[in-house]
Amino acid sequence: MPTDIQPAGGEVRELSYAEAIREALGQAMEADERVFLFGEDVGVYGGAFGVSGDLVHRFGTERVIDTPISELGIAGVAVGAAITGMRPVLEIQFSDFVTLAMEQIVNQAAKIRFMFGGKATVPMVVRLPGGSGTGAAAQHSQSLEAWFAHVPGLKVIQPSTPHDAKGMLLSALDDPNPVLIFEHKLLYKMKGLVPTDAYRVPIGKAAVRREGSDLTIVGTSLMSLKAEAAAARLAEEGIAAEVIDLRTIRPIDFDTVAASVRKTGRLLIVYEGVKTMGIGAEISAMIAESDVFDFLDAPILRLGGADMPLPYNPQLEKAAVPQEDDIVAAARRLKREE
Amino acid sequence: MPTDIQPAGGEVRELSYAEAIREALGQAMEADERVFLFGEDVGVYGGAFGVSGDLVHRFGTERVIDTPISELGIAGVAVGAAITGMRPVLEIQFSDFVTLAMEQIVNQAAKIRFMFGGKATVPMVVRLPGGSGTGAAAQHSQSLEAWFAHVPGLKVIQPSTPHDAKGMLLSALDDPNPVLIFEHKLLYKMKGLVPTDAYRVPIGKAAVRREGSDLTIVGTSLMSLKAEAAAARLAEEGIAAEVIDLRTIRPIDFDTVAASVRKTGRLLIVYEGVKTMGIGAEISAMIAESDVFDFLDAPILRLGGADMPLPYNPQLEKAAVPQEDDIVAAARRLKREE
Amino acid sequence: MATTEAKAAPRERANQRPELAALDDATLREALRRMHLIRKFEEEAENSYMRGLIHGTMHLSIGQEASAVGTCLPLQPDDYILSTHRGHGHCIAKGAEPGMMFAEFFGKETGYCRGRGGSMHIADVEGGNLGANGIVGGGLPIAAGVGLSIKMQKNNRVCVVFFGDGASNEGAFHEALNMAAIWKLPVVFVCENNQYGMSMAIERASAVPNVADRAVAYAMPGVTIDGNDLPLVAATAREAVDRARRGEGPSLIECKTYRIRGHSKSDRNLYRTKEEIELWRSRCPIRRLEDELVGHDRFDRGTLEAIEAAANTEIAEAIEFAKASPDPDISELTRDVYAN
Amino acid sequence: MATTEAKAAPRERANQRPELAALDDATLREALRRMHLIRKFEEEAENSYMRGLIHGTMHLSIGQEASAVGTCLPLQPDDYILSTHRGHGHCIAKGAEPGMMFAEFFGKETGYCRGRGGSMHIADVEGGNLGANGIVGGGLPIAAGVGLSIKMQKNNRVCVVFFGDGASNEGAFHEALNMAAIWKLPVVFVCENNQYGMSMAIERASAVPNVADRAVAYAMPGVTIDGNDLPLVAATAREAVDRARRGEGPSLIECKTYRIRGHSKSDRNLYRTKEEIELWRSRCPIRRLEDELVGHDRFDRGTLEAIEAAANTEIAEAIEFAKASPDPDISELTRDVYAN
Ligand SMILES: Cc1ncc(C[n+]2csc(CCOP(=O)(O)OP(=O)(O)O)c2C)c(N)n1
Ligand SMILES: Cc1ncc(C[n+]2csc(CCOP(=O)(O)OP(=O)(O)O)c2C)c(N)n1
Ligand SMILES: [Mg+2]
Ligand SMILES: [Mg+2]
Repeated sequence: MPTDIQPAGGEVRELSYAEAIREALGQAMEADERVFLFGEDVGVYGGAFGVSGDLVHRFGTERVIDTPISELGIAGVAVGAAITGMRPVLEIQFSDFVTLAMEQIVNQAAKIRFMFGGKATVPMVVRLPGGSGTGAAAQHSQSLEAWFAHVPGLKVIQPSTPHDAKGMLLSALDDPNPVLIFEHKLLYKMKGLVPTDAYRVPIGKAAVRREGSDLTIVGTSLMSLKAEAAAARLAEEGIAAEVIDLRTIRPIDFDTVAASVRKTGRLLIVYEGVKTMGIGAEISAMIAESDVFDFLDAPILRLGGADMPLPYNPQLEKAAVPQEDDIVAAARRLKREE
Repeated sequence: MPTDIQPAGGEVRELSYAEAIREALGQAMEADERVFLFGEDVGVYGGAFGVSGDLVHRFGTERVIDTPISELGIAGVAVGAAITGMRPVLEIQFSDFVTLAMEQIVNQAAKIRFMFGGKATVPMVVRLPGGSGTGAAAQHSQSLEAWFAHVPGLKVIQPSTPHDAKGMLLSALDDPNPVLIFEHKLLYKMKGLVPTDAYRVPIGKAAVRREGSDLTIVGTSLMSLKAEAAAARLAEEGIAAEVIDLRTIRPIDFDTVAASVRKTGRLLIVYEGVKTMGIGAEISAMIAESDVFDFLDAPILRLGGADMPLPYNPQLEKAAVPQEDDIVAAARRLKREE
Repeated sequence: MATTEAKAAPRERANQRPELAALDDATLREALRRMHLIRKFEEEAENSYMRGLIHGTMHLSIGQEASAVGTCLPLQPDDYILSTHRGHGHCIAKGAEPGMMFAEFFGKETGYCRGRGGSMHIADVEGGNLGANGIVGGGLPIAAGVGLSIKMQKNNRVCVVFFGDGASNEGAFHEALNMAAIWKLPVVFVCENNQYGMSMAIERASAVPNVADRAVAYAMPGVTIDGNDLPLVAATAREAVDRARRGEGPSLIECKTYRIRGHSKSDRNLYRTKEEIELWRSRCPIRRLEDELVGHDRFDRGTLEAIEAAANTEIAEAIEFAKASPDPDISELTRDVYAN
Repeated sequence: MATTEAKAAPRERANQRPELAALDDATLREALRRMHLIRKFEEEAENSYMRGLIHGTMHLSIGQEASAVGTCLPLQPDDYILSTHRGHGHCIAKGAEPGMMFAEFFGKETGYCRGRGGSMHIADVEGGNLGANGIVGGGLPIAAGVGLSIKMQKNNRVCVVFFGDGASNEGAFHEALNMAAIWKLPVVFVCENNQYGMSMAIERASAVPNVADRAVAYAMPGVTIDGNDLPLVAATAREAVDRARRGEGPSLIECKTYRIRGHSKSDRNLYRTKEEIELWRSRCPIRRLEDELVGHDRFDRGTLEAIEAAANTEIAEAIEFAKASPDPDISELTRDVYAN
C-alpha cells in the first residue's frame, strides 16, 4: 500500500495499475480536449496490455487512435501535435520498440525548446511498457529507461503503484515538457488504493516507502516493491532498512536519497535494467561526489540486471534480474560491512 | 604523444587521427577481402570528415560503398553482412544519427548471438564521429556513447590518439562481436606517431598516460587529452595527477582504474557526454561498490557535459563541456578534500 | 529444399494448370508433409501453452502454411531466409527439425537457441534460417545485408525475407527495398498479407490496398497472389528466386492469406467477425491442395492420409524429444553474450 | 504570405501562361523580393563565414529560391511549414526577418533561437515556421503530427513540409506519407530534388528516377515539376494547399532544381562536373522569372532593379542589426532546457 496517498478528495478504492492509468487518461481527456491517446492497437483491441481498455468507446476513434506500425513516425506525430497545441499521449507498445523512435524523442522532442531559444514547448507524454518476467525474451523485455535519464530536455518517470501511476500520469499531462513513463508490465495487474479524484503526484519527488536506520534501499519501479518485501523480511532479522521508491529518474530526487543515506550510512540501489550504466550508477555517483560521502560507512552496492540480453527460459530469465532473495542477501552483506 | 606505442614492426611516423583510421582500413581491406566500408558519402566524397579519403579509388565502389540516407537500413545491412561471413565497417556520418539505427544495433546486432544460443556471430564495426566544438549545434554534437555501454553484446571504444585509433580499429576488425567506435570530430586532425605495421591495440585495456600519486584523472576520448594537458599544469603547482585514458567503455578496464585509485585515493572522471548518466557514473559506482572504496580519501568527482542540448553560440558551446581549466580547478578542489 | 522442375510436364499432368504441373510428386509430397508439420506443430504448441508447458507468448500461422512452404520450395539448402515473430511455418518450410523447435519452445538446452530465444527467435542458422524476429520489420534491412553479402561473396545464393502487411508501414521496409533495388541484390521480399497487423486491418493501416502496389516505388516487380494456393505461391517464388539468382535483382511477392488464430495468446478478436474467420477457415490451404491433387489423380486419399499421419507421428516424437531434453544449466547464465 | 488569385486574369495578362497570369503584380513583386532576399542573405552569409564571423557549417540553397518562395505563396500567415538543414529560403519565403536570421547565424541573443540553434535550427514559430532540422527527414513525421493537430483543432490550417531527394530514402518519409494519407491530413509534402543528397546522385541513391513516382505507394497525388519556374511552383502548390484545406488529404510535389553551391562549406564538388554546375547556374530561377516578366511587359527593368536594390538594402541592414546585437549571457547557459 503506498505510503503517500495524497489528501485528494473523492472516494478511495482498489484499482489495478492498468485501471489507474486508464482512469487518469479518461479524466484528462474529459477535462482537456487537447489530450488524446494514440499508438498501436490502443483502440478496439484495448492496448497490448489492456491499458486503454474501453477508452475508444468512450472517446471515439478521433481521440483514441490506432496507428500503423511506424514507431519513428508516431513519435514524430507526438512532437508535431505537441508543438501546435495538443497534448498527445503516445503508447509505444513495448518499450523495446522505442529503439525505432529515438531520433524523434532525443533529437526533436527533447531539444526543440532549447534549440528554438525557448520559443516552443513540447508537452507530450510517452508511455512505455517495459521489463522482463513474461517470457517474451530479449527483444520484448528490456528496461531501457536509463538511456533517457541521460537526455536533457526529457523527464522520465517510473511509477510503481496504481496510486502513483494515476497521479504521475496526470502530472505528466500538466507538464509542458516531454515526459516518458516507463511502466513495468508485471505491475499492470497489481492492485492498490486509488482516489477517484484527478489528483496529482509530483514528478521529481521520491517516496520513502518504509523508514529504517540501518541501511537505505533505493528501488525503481517493480524493484521498489521487491525492496519493500525484502525490507519486511530483513526487519524480522533485526535489520531496519529504509526503502525509497525513486519514482522519477530524470530529474533524480537527490535530496530524499541523500537525507536517508546521511541517516543510515549505507546504500543499496536496486533496479531491473542492466546493472552497468543503469540508473544505480548515477545515484551511486551522485552520493559519492556529494558531502554525503563522509557519512558512508560502507561501499555503495548496486543490484541490477545481469550483463546479458534477457533469456527466454524462465529459470534463466529470473536469474537475470534481481529477486527478493538477492536484495535480502545484499542488504545483509551491506549491513555487515564496516 | 601516446605512452603505449606498441613494439610493432615497421617505421613510425606522424599521421593524423583520420589518416591513421584510413591506414587501418586500407590494411584490413588488403589483408582480408571480407572487410568493406560503407556509409553515407564514404566514396568519392571521401567521408564527411575526410576519413575514408581515397579508399574508394584504391578498393573500388564494390568495397567502399556509398549508401542512401537510411541509417536504420544500413545498420541492418551491417548485421546481415556480418552474420553471413563478411566484416562490414559502417560509418554513421554523425553519431547523432545513430538514434535512427538503435533498433538494429541494440535489438539485433547486440543480441543475435545470445538469442540464437551462440549459433551466430555478428562481427561488425560501426564508426561514429561524435562530440561538440564545431558549431554544429544540438543535433550534430552529441556524445551518446554511454547509452551503448549499457548494452550487453556490444563493445564500445573511444580511441583518443592516432596510434590507438589505428590499433583499436584493427582489433575491432578481429573481434567476432559488434564493436562501436566513437571518434571525436576534433581529434581527426590531431597528429601523433603511428607505426606503419598493422599492429593491434587491445580492446578493454585502459592506458596510463601519466603517472602520479596525488589523484587519478580518468578521461575518455578528447577529454583524456585535456586531462593530460591539465595534469602538466597541475604538476607545475606540485600536484601529481595520474592520467588514465579509458579507451574502452564496454567492457571497462576496472583493474587499471582501481589500481590507480588504490594508490592515489582520489578520483576525478572527465568526459564530454552529459554528466548525468554519463560514463563517469559507472566508473564512480564501480569504485564505490568495490574494496577500493576503503582507499578513497575524498569524494569521487565527475566533470561531464552540462545538463542541456549543445548550444550553437561558440561561447555557450564551450561552456557546456569540460575545458582544461575546469579539470585543473576540479583537481585542485579534489586535492584539498580530506 | 530444392525441387526438380519438369521442363515439360509428363503426360499425366497435361491437363493441370501449369503451376501444379510444374511440381513433381516427390515435391508435392514433401510440400504436403511440411504443411502438415507446421499445422500440427502449432496445434501442439497451442496445446502445450494451454497446459502451462510453455511460457511467454506465441504467434501462430495456422491458415498461412502455403505461403511459407510454397515460397521455400524453390530454395536450395544453402539459400537464406529471414523470418518473423510468426515464424514457425517459415522455419519448418526451410527444413528445420520440429524436435529442436519444440525444445526451444520449452526452453530446453537442445532447442535451436539452447532455450535462450524461444518462439520469437528460433533460428536454424545451419539450415539457412537466419532467425525469426521479435521486431516487426526487423528482418528487412538485415535481408538487404545478406543480399549484399551474397553478391560480394559471389556464392550464388538467394535470400528470402518474410514480413507481414503491418510491417510494410515500417520505415525499415522502405529503406530495405530501396537498397535492394539500387544494388540489385538477390533478395525476394515475401509479404504474408494476412490482412491484419495485430488488430489493425490493412485498410486502416496502409494507404494502398495491396502491399505489392508499393513495388513501383522501388522499381521492382511486385505481384499480389492468392497465398493459400501452394502451387501458385511456389511458381511465383520460383520466378523471383531465379531472377534473383540470375543477378537481376529483388522482387516483392504479396501472398494474401489469413491467420485463423488470434494475433497472440492474449487476443480477444474484437476487431474481426466470427464469420470472417469461418470463411477463411474454409479456405484451408492444406485441404485445398489435397482436393486439387485428388481431383487430378495425382494422389489418392490413402496417400494423403499417410502423409498426414506420418507428420503427426513426427510431431508427437518431436514433443517427446523436447520434453525429455534437459533444461539449460543456470551456471551458464551469461554464456554466449559475447563470442571469443 | 497570402496572395489574391485573380479568378479571370485581367486583359493585359491574357496571352500569358495561366500560372503566370494567375499571379497579380503585388504578388509577383513580393515573390521577387523574397527570392532576392534569399539569394542575398545566403551570399552574405557565405561572405561572413569566409571572414570568420560565422562558425559551424551552413547549407546554401542558392539556385533553389523558386521552390521555397513559390510553395509559400499560397500559404496564409498562420499556416505551418517545416523546413530542412537547407532552410534559409523556406524561412524567408514564409516571412521571417533576415535580421533575426543573421543574428541567429552570428549566435546573438536577438536571433530567432537566441543564438542557441544556428543555421540548422532557425525557427520562426510565430511566423508559422516550425523549424529547420538538422536531421535529414526529421521534419516529415512531425508534419504528420502537425497535420493531425490541425485536423483535431479544426482550425483550417495547412502544413507544408520541405525535404530533399536524399531524405526520400529515409524510413521517416515512408511512415509520414503513409500516415498523412490514411488520415487524410492537411499536409503538402514538397521535395526539393536538387539531384544530390550530399555527394550521392539520386540515380545512385534511389530506385526510382523521380521522388514523386513514390506517391502511388501512398495513394496520394504526386507531381514532378520544374522547380526553378516560380509561377509553376506557385500554381502547383496552390492546388495542393487548397486540396489539403478542403480536407481531401495530402499531396506530394517534387520540384526539380539544383544547388549551385557545395553541399556545405566542406564540399569539394568531387561528385559532379563544373559543366553541370554552369548549366544550372544559367537556369537561375530569379533571372528566369525576371526575363519572363519583362518579356510580357508585366514589369520593366527599372522596377526589377528597384526590387533587387531594396532587397540588397534590407539585407545590409539586417547584417548591421545582427552585428550590433548582444551575445547571449553565459549565466543563462541552461535556460530553456525545460519549460516551467
Ligand atoms: C517494431 C515493432 N512494433 C510493434 C510490435 C508488436 N507487434 C508484434 S506483431 C505485430 C503485428 C504485426 O503485423 P504483421 O506485420 O501484419 O504480421 P502478422 O502478425 O500479421 O503476421 C505487432 C504490432 C513489434 N513486435 N515490433
Ligand atoms: C539522418 C541524417 N543523416 C545524414 C545527415 C547528414 N546530411 C545532412 S544533409 C545530407 C544530404 C541531404 O540530402 P537531401 O535530402 O537531398 O537534401 P539537400 O542537402 O540536397 O538539400 C546529409 C547526408 C543528416 N543531417 N541527418
Ligand atoms: Mg498481418
Ligand atoms: Mg538533395
